[in-house]
Amino acid sequence: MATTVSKPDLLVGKSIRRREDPRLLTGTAIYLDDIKMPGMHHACIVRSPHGAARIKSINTKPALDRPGVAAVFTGADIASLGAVPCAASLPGLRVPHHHLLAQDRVYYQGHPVAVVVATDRYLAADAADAVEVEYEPLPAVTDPEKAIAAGAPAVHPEWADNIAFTFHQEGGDTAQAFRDAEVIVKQRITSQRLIPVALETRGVVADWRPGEKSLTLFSSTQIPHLMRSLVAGILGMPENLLRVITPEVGGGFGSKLNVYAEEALMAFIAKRINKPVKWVESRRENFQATIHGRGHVDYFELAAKRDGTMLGLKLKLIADLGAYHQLLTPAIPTLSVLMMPGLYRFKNVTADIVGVFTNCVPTDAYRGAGRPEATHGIERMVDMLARELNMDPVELRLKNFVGNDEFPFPTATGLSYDSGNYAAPLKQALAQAGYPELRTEQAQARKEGRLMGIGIATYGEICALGPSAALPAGGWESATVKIEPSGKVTVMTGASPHGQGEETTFAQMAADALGVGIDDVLVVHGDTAVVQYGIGTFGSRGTAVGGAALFYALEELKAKVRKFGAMMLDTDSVTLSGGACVDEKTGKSISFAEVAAAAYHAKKLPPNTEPGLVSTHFWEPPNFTFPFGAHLVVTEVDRETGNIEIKRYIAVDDCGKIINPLLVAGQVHGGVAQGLGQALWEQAVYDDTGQLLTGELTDYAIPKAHFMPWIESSHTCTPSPVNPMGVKGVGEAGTIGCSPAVVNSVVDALAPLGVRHIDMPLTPEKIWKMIAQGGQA
Amino acid sequence: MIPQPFDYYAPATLREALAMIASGEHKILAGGMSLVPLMKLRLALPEHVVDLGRIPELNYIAESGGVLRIGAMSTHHDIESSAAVRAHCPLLAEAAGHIGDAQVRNMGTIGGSIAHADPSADYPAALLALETKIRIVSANSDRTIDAAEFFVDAFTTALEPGEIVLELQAPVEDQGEGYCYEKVPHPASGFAVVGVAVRVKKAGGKIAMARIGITGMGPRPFRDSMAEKMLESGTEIGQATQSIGQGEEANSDLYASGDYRRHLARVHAARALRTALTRAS
Amino acid sequence: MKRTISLTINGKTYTDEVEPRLLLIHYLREVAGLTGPHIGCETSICGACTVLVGGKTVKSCTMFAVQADGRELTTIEGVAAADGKLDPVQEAFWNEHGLQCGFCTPGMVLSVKHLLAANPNPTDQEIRHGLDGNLCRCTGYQHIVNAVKAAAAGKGGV
Amino acid sequence: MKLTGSYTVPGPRERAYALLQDPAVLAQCMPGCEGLDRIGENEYAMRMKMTLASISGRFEGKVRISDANPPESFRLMVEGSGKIGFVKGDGLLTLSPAHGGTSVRFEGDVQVGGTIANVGQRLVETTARMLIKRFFDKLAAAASVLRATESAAD
Repeated sequence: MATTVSKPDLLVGKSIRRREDPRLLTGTAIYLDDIKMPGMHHACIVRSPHGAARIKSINTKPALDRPGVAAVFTGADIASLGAVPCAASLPGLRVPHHHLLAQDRVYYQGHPVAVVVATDRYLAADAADAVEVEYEPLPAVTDPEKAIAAGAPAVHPEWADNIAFTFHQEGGDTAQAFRDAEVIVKQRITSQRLIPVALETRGVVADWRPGEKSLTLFSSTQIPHLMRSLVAGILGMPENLLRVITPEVGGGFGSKLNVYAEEALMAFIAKRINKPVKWVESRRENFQATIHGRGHVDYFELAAKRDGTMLGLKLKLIADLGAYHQLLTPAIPTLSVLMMPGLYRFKNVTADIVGVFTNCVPTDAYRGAGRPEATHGIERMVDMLARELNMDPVELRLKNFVGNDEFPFPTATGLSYDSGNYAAPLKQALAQAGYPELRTEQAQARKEGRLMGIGIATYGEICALGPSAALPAGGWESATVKIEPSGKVTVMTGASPHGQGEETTFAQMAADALGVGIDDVLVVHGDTAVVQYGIGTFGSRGTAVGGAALFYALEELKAKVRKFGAMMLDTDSVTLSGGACVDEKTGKSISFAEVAAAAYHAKKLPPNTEPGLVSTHFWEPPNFTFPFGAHLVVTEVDRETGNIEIKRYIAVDDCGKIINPLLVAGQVHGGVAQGLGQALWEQAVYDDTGQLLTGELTDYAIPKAHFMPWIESSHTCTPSPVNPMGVKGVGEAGTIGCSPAVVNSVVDALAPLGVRHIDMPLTPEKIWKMIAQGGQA
Repeated sequence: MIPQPFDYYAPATLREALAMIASGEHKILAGGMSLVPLMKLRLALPEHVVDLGRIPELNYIAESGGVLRIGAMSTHHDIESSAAVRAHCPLLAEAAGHIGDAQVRNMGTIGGSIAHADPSADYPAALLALETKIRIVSANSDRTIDAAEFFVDAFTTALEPGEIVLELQAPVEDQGEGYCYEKVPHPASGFAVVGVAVRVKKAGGKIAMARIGITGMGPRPFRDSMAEKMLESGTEIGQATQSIGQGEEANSDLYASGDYRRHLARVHAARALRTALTRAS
Repeated sequence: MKRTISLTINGKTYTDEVEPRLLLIHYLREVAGLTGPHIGCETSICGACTVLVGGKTVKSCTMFAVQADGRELTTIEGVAAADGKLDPVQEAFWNEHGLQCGFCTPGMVLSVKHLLAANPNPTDQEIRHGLDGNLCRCTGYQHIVNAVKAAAAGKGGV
Repeated sequence: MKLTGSYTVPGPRERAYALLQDPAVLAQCMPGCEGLDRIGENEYAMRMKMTLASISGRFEGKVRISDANPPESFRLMVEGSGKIGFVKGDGLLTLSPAHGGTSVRFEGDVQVGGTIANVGQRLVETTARMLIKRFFDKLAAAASVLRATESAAD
């Protein structure tokens, strides 16, 4: 027994390099497409080239006649299976039956029509090419505003108006606020359709074991446990015979927060052909058949007093849902409504959503999911109001922020903001930028005829999704902590991280709590047969909810370890440190391995204590968390070409307490890149017939290394009272703060020409035309 | 994204290659940076592919008698990094450095690129400004034509079936010439929305010679000889570039309209000329 | 008509009979059994499939395996030392958090090695342009730029 | 995608009009056309092999002539589909006398779908215009040949 144990430095709060990385850096990590099984077949999906069409006939014979082909399946084969699930529910929501394969019609380009299964992926591709499908093209509609105009083609013939749902929410007395207004600012603001572009496309391997009548499904997903429940439901099989394993996931950004037709299809096929089957999405399929994000047309109205006091906000939100509901499709725009007041003390808000069917692939959660749209809207509106009032946009924001003494702050949309100091990040960003000097520089630039802009956006987001009442399948998260008989620690988390780094942050937490080295902790996730249960990683919840579950599991386990330790050291209480239980009075200690051995051998147990050192905690969060921040962007617009140069990018984010600053910085940078992508380059374009014109990465531009400015990232820290670590979540912050800051900056640059608003993406030609036309769009 | 089956041939000599392709039924693989993606998309369905990548006699860069000779299978990287090209035709090295990305430049070849004649390729602007000649051979012919004759239309060149590009011959730029390649890349594909290559010579503080080649703007690359003449007769750059692309068809796509492309050609021609002048001695 | 090819990958010789249409990436992954080179697009944009052929980076999804006959290839599996010690570039990516989901990382690391071989002390802009052929959707590239600078400064290794 | 343009064809308007209604001439002038078979009044089945540099694809479809108003105008509808996608063009052709022959002006709408639309967006318009130009070049050549034959016969 050692007699002295020095207290190690705590790991939480330190920039620790990731424990995930060695396998990723050496190419030995196993992603979905790396999985191989004896006898494995490959599936290739035949998809509709049309946006809308009647299927007149399908001839699978030419495919079946080709070498290596095991089977071809069409809509008729799966008609009796369940539908692709939509978990969101809204009053009066119209839910089209979303078959795994098209029946008599196709509703969007990329709609799966048939699946070919062959012994090798080359042969499967050849055979898929040989399937003959005769279509009768039908009129399509791809623009949500055109879809709800009179005479538009009906996406689903049963609902001629193309309206999937309407949703009204009101807080306070908006009508009175608008009567009291001295200034009303109105603007139509769009948030264009985006393609998530996780660098790894989706994929599934299904392995049927006839002896057990069980199925193992490998899926590149963010939600293994939900996948298991939902796929079992589609197939009508017992959930305990379905195991979902999530291998390494190459990015998700919400696009893998879903259950798609292919998971159930591959499960069905594996069972039918009695062989393992793999399907890996091509990039074009990823563009055509994996969810898109955003797709908003928002009509905002902001009422204010001349002194800048904001009174009321109205929003009419036309949401482009696409042809079907995926898992959360109709719920995403409701998140925009919840966050529409931003950080401001609005008492009166009214929102009306019209969810619209179009002949496009469904929209659903994409990084930020509803909040970037809301923030973009309110932050553009506040800038427009500032201009209308001839007020500095900083001053206007500071005047209307919720005050530090007002938390928890009940919003007019029914939320309760947990904690905040909204002026702090803004002031920090201004100080860092040298705001007064920047304005002087801008005045000088304008004298010289240069178009320099300073854009500010402050944002709030709704994170740590989120109390179970708010989420269809529950909003809790779970964690199990085990001290193995050897004394090593295993953490099993229901969150399913895919690049966020919880294998490291959770190990930091466990190491600190148990007083062990980080290398003694292993974090396991993504296997429904191993991990107790879970919801998944999305909505900036991995650490804020999953971490809290771990926190409590650790507390419970610590209590048990202490009991064993105290019994073995024959003392009243012990502390955990240096991988041991320490009696602080005597300095005597006993190692975890010894404690664990005693706990598992169970020859002698402390009073009222079970054998073993395992603890599981399911944590139900009492509220969302509400991170916030301020982004400041300096731009210069090339008068001749319309090209935008970002001169400075300052991001000050408050995500509460930080567990690993290095990883938080990574989240901010990546988030900003996706926000900048929306602001400047990205846009999914369908033509009127339903053709996706941005069908590959050759036409859809995501940021490359040299597109990105240097991001000056820093933080303020306002702990959240919602969870015991005080964390708020940071996965989406960058995306949410970025686009309004950039657009505000470019509009500011063009303000001398009379420009008031520009819709994204701010392509050089769009800007050039505005300049050429003296500021008119 | 799987190509259709095809037969593959990798001749070791030019003579062997020319014999193989004489029938005109073969598709030539010369790096494959455009061809391979098209085959994967099944937009190109060749049954016979002849890979020129194993013919050493097509891969050289050498200067002799005031002419820089570049074998067709020289990669963009070879050209970008060649001391001879940098010394004798720096404009071409600069244009090569703008093509695609590092991996594409390591595989793609100048012969393959120009034979494909993508209207947004980078080389043609430089080749026109450099007044390059292109040597074309087949099993029973050998001819040398001006670059301006080579580029006929979008994806259309003066190559006849059975012919390949053998060599590019660029006159060595005079010491003291200024040059510049200005490019507006498409943010996704990296192709030139517009690319402008210029060469200038100064004499007595004035522009004595100007060459302007433009790619990306229209269906085929062109030289703007009117702007060149105006510059050579003393018209100031801003004015001389005002009419660039007039009368030429302009491409239009989701990213940039024809009008905008034409405007960009003018703006970037002026910028390229100014840079070239600062580089000229 | 199948052809026999023989090539060296990470110092090991492979001889196989392949269809001419077999893409190099599929040869590496399906025939040679490697998991490092990834497929992220089909159009030669993303660079996840980047490997070194004859010491130069190529996109292995835009090359046929038959084109690699007789060549020497390096994939990410061949970058670390035989004893498992990471290469300074890998080490720098680890230290600087130059990766998140890791899918682009094998290609990215090889492009960085190629970049630094040609230009041992690149500027930020040279690094960013040098990585034009490698897309990353997670990191916003900033930590990658830091990693390249650290590797260039010899700070990769521990 | 809207496309407009005008080309000059040698010879008088009536003859240009007649040429444009002649399936043999259309088949000869439409790039890649391997044959037109009459399937109805002013309606033909079409087989086509499009080759453009490395890109090639087979199309099957229809050509239909309607709204005939000789010798001034008519509508031409061409549609084809194949593995690589589908194309539908519908245009009004207006003929007017011009210096050196007949000016044929077209105003049309072209829809493209499938792979060529999804990945070829960058080049679709340029290519469509080039193909139309090739059509008129061949038509002009056909008209010249015809005129030469007629002159020889005179």
